[in-house]
Amino acid sequence: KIGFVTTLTTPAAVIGEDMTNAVNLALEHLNGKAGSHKIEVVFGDDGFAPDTGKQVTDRLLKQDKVDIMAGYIWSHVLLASRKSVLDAGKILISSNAGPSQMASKLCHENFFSASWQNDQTPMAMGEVFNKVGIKSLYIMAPNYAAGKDMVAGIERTFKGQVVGKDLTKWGADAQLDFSAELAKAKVSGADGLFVFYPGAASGAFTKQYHQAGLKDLLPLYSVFTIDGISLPKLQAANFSGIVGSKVTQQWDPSLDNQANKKFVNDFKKQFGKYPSFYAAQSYDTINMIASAVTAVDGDMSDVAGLRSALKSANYNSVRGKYSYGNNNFPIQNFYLREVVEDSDGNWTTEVVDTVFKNHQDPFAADCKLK
Amino acid sequence: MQFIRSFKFFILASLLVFPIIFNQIGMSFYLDLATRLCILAIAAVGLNLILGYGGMISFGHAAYLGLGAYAVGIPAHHWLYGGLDFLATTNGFVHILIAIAISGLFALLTGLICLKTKGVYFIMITMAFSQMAYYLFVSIEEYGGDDGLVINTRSEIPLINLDDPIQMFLVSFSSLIFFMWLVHLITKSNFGLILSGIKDNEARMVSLGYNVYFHKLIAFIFSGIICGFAGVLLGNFTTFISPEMIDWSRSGELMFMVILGGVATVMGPLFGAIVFVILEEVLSSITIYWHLPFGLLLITVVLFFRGGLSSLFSK
Amino acid sequence: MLTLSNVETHYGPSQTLFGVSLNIKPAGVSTLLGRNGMGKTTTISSIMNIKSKTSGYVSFNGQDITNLPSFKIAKLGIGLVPEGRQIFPNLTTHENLIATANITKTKNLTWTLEHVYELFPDLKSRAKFMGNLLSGGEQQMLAIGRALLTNPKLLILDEATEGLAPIIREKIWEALRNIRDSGISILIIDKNLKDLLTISDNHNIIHKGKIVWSGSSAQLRSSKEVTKTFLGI
Amino acid sequence: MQNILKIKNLNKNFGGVIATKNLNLSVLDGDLHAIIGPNGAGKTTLVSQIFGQVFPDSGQIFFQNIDVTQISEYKKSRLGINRTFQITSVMKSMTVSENIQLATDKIRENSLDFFTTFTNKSYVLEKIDFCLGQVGLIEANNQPVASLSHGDCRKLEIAMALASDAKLLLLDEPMAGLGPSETQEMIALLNKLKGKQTIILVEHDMDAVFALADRISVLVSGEIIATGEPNNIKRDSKVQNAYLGEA
Amino acid sequence: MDYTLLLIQVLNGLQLGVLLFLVASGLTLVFGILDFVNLAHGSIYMLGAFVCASLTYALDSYLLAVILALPIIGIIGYLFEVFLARPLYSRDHLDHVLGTFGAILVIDTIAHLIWGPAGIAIPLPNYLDGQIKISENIELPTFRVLIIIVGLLAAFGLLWLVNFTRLGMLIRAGASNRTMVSALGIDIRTLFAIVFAIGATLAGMAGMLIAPITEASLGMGNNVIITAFVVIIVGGIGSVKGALVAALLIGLIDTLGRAFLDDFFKIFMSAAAAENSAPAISSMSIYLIMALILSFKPNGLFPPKLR
Ligand SMILES: Nc1ncnc2c1ncn2[C@@H]1O[C@H](COP(=O)(O)OP(=O)(O)OP(=O)(O)O)[C@@H](O)[C@H]1O
Ligand SMILES: Nc1ncnc2c1ncn2[C@@H]1O[C@H](COP(=O)(O)OP(=O)(O)OP(=O)(O)O)[C@@H](O)[C@H]1O
Ligand SMILES: [Mg+2]
Ligand SMILES: [Mg+2]
Repeated sequence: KIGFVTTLTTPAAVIGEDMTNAVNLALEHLNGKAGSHKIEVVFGDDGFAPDTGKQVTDRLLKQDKVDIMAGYIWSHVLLASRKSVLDAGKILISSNAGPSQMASKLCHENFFSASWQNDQTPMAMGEVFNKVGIKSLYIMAPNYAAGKDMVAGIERTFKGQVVGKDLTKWGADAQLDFSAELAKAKVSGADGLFVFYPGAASGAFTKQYHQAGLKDLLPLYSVFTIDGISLPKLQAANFSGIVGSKVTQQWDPSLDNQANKKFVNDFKKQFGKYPSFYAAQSYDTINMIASAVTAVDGDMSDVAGLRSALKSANYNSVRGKYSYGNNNFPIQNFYLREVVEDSDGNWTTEVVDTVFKNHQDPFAADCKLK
Repeated sequence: MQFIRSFKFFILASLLVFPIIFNQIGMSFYLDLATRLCILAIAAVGLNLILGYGGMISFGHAAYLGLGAYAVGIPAHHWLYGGLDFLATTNGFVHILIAIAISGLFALLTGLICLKTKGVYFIMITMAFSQMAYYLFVSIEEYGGDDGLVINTRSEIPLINLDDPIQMFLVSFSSLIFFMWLVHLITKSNFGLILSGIKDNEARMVSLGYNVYFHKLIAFIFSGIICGFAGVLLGNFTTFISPEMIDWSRSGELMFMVILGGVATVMGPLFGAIVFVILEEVLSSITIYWHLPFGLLLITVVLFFRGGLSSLFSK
Repeated sequence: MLTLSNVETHYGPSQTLFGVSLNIKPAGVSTLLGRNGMGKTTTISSIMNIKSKTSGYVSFNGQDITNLPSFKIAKLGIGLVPEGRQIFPNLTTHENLIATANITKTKNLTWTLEHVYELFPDLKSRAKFMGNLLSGGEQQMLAIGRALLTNPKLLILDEATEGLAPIIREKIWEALRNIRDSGISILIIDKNLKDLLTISDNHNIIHKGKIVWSGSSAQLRSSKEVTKTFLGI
Repeated sequence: MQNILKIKNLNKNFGGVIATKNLNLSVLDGDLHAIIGPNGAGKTTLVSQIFGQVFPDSGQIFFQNIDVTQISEYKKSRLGINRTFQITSVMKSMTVSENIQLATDKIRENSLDFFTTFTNKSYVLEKIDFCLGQVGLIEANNQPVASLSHGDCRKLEIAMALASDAKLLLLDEPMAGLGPSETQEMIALLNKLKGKQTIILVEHDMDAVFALADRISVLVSGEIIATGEPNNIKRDSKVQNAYLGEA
Repeated sequence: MDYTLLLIQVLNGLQLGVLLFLVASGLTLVFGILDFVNLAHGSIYMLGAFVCASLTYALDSYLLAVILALPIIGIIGYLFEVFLARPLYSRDHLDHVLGTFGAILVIDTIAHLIWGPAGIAIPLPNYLDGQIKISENIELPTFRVLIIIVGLLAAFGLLWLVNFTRLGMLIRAGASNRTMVSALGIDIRTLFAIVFAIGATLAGMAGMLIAPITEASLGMGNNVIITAFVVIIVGGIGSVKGALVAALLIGLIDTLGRAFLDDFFKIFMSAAAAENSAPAISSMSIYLIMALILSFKPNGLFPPKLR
């Protein structure tokens, strides 16, 4: 029995919906079974707030008595819920959030990431800038922990100069009108614009970028902003300004492996759109758990067995083969993707380059686990 | 009359007994629920003192809950990770003292300004100050910023072990009873009478020779301290504190508990908290669209039960 | 003109009017007398349907107005000067007068803004002041002026001269006589019995929610017993 | 006898409306001093200035020889001044007796008593009985004020002023809204109080004024045009023109 | 400093202010004049955006969609008044707050059910989608300029309506004493319903105008409602003029703060400290402003002349 915490209400529920779809698809592909054992997933809604997230985690643990906790889009929700799960001696798997604390100081043998550590994706982007020859950069991100992580990640690898940086208001009354920042960016004379606007803000941002007519002046590079969730919407409104913009990620619908093809095709068939990376990671999460459950032959009290099975990452991940570092974060490839139009005329992304091969996050050394 | 009194007693008794029984038969989740309910009810009782009896509608009381919780979290954080040695402690009494001092001080300072205004202006300015506290904690990275702060050790109080859920619950429950009694006493006193006079006709109270501003300030501070204390319990209970808990929507929830239950009544805040917490729990586990029936319920209560739920029992 | 029969009114569970029946003749002044708290204002509120009645029947000019909303009753031609003035504090004196005025059809109206300002010159000099800044007496004048400008067929004055200086009071009586003579009927509540006896010839005494006596000025003057028991003088 | 209140050269202007103009007034201790004058003459404004709700533009007010011009109202009532309002101002949602309680000095002095229901219980209870008895509201004791008729509210207003034991009572049109018989009762009541407390009475009911007042001042357009014994005032032709009319 | 940038930012601030005004003016009408606290005002703003979005796709024209959506929102506002607001007028503010909070939950969930959690982006016709060259190096998106113009027109129309017409007088009179207005022969119920519908329409219009910029999304109403309340409080409740001034003020402060605060802080603190504190302070700025103004003017900048 798996508890899966995601966001099902508030505008961020779009992500939750995508993840839920992917989880259900994974279960369908597995026929609802891990080996011979039935898997059941109980979803919980974190309401985009850490304390609600913790509350729902407690409920899944204590009332629904789940064996494994998974999901978690948001760093702060994960950080808040971490203690409850680990104190209960249960396995915790993040399907998205990857805060630096959990990769270093707070790493734990029972915690696994099915996604990435926050810094990795922007680090890949920084590397892209160096390769493409971008000298000056303008950065925009929301003013919260993950936003700051992203900025820090870029600065870790980017060798040029950051000419301007805006941290915008986030939270319940997040800022969605970026006219002031875009005006500043426009006159800053930077070679490129790097942004991080996940969830509901992404649509608003990309649209205004499009409307401000910056496509040719200031090419857009983003992480976790333009994805399978926002693209159909952007296309419906025909914001062609973002076609050609660049994104980095550990996964892409165009990755050429058996598992991914099946996943992407079936997802498209069922839900009529490309899966997002959230969906891909959730899909992986379930498969990963299934592989571990099979390994211990359904004995969920065998936590050590589960642990070592998970650690081996011995399942068909849609991102291809990867391994786990000492802090239980993946060591994996990162790709540069570009927004393109596919053969049916739908907007999607396509891998144009591999930025990092088997990249490990920079915090692994701070983790006491071996 | 007799029936009503015994009904209230019945509510209190079942609030004490059922969670423990549930816990013993392995449904420990309900114990947590009850603890949480008691803690929120304490905050609602504190808010009711000024909102219900004093007519000061504060839309910023979640700030005190947050301050109280941070008064547990910050000393514990330093105790674990070093820095600011004079603060670093896990002693529960010190935590409570800090919480009382900080929330009292916050109430005093903001009250001095807020109480110059009235009515909706007051509502909004209290909200403004709590939002400032919110953004302040968001910007302090040492304490986790908006990721929040995980409280790794609970307050230590002699003879009591807050790590034990049952004891945690009993402490919360008895604090709730204590504060309900205290506020009841206050509202029946001279001061309480004066407070209701001020709520009704402030100008006339001034003409009668009362220093209205001062009395309001005292009540405001009292109420803040009660919520601050509830914050200490909340911090110990959730072992996690984030600026999110200070957000205006949380202040709103406290307000709704009080109004839903019935303002200016002893049991009102408790009724409100019970209905609010339990409904939220029950409805949200049934459907993610639980806001719909919940909203309809609120509207129904407002339209058809004047004076909140406790009006059902008052006649 | 205005007829009440067996009107009963409750405030919550407690009954205030116990079957009030009243008949107000056209083109004359009628009074409603009684001690404090006997139900005078409640009777007025019941006529205007500001306070809903439990039972009974009210008609105006032969039309049933028992359950009509207040604004329709007012439109039929009843002008009200309420107890406690109740002017609009956030409107200027001028706006108070014209906001609800019925002065659009220019022809043949008894009351115009000029008339009112003529009657109460003090109001004219305060025209641009907010209503709540006026003195108590000025507010009373404003309330009367406001009701007159609806050009009613029946004018109801509740505590018409409360707080007015003797000299103004004289003016009001004078004005009411003129109004009466112009064919408008008047129902008045006031404590100045002496003056009422001269201006009106149809008196009704209400006691504990019932009309206990009705009659002319002469009858009232001669029934010492009645005034003693029901009015205390 | 001594002056309890002395006003020197008081001026007040409301954006062009002169409400008080170079006003001088002395009130003797124990007197019932009536102030009469046309509507809008500035009587209420004068009362408000004495009580500290409105501050004068210039001039001084002395109460028992202390300059109280700038002292705010809640302190004034502690000094022993109290007033009633022409436009009724009471605690509507509370009961009649609670209103009186709030008006008693004992409650005010122990306002920070958090745990006991009225300190000096017997004193306060007596006070309630006495004050309500004086105005004839005893039966309404436990009724919420909102359910009182207009006239009864006016009586409560007076009862609250009585409860404060003020040395100087400012009564702004106490008879307004009272019926004829109640007016008689009020006159009787004030007659009883006369001598015990100094009273400034603002009133348009001339029967009452002439029956009660020791001295009368006539205020017209913010100025005092005459002060004197009732009989002299009655005969004063200026006063008759400005205020009394031919009556 | 770069003056063209400053000018652009001022225009941006103006545009934000105008939008805030449209939301706040409806709120101030309903609140200041009908004395009804409507937390759900923001939900109507959201409905405006969603209805307009759906219609834009159905009719394939943004302008037609707006023209059709405005009366729809007006009717929704009217129904809201009849079923929820009207029974609550005579109650105190707390009941309004609770009831309309319930309404928020209901409306938001219904919107979630109808439109799904994803926002809807609204495409603009080409003639609105471009840029206007104001001078050599100043360009502004056409649509934002349009917002400023429409907003200001609405503002002056409303000011005129409330302050200089008999209807306005009656509305204000009704606010202070409903019973009396109807006892003097005015159908106050219908009048109030109209005012409410006007307020709703204005909010809906703001939603329709913002949607092409951000997008129609769940929760957009709850973000705006608090700011709108701040605006009417700073301006003085019930004062349309106050709402206009305060909305522009807050729009400007918010925009300029975001744009220039970090540069400004760098004058007297280290770059790192400035980069850290500027976002925190600029998020707080509107609350700081409100607290500051209220501590000197407890009834806002333009307190309506009331008792
Ligand atoms: N706050 C104010 N602002 C402006 N004008 C005012 C204010 N208060 C009173 N006035 C004006 O000052 C004048 C004096 O008012 P005041 O209330 O003192 O009169 P009054 O003598 O008590 O009259 P009344 O017998 O009618 O009660 C009036 O014309 C009134 O309009
Ligand atoms: N809102 C109310 N709620 C409950 N009771 C009320 C209310 N208003 C009036 N009453 C009661 O109804 C009775 C009649 O009141 P009403 O106001 O009609 O008296 P009135 O004859 O006009 O007296 P007055 O001369 O004092 O104005 C009074 O006993 C009063 O207590
Ligand atoms: Mg009456
Ligand atoms: Mg006066």
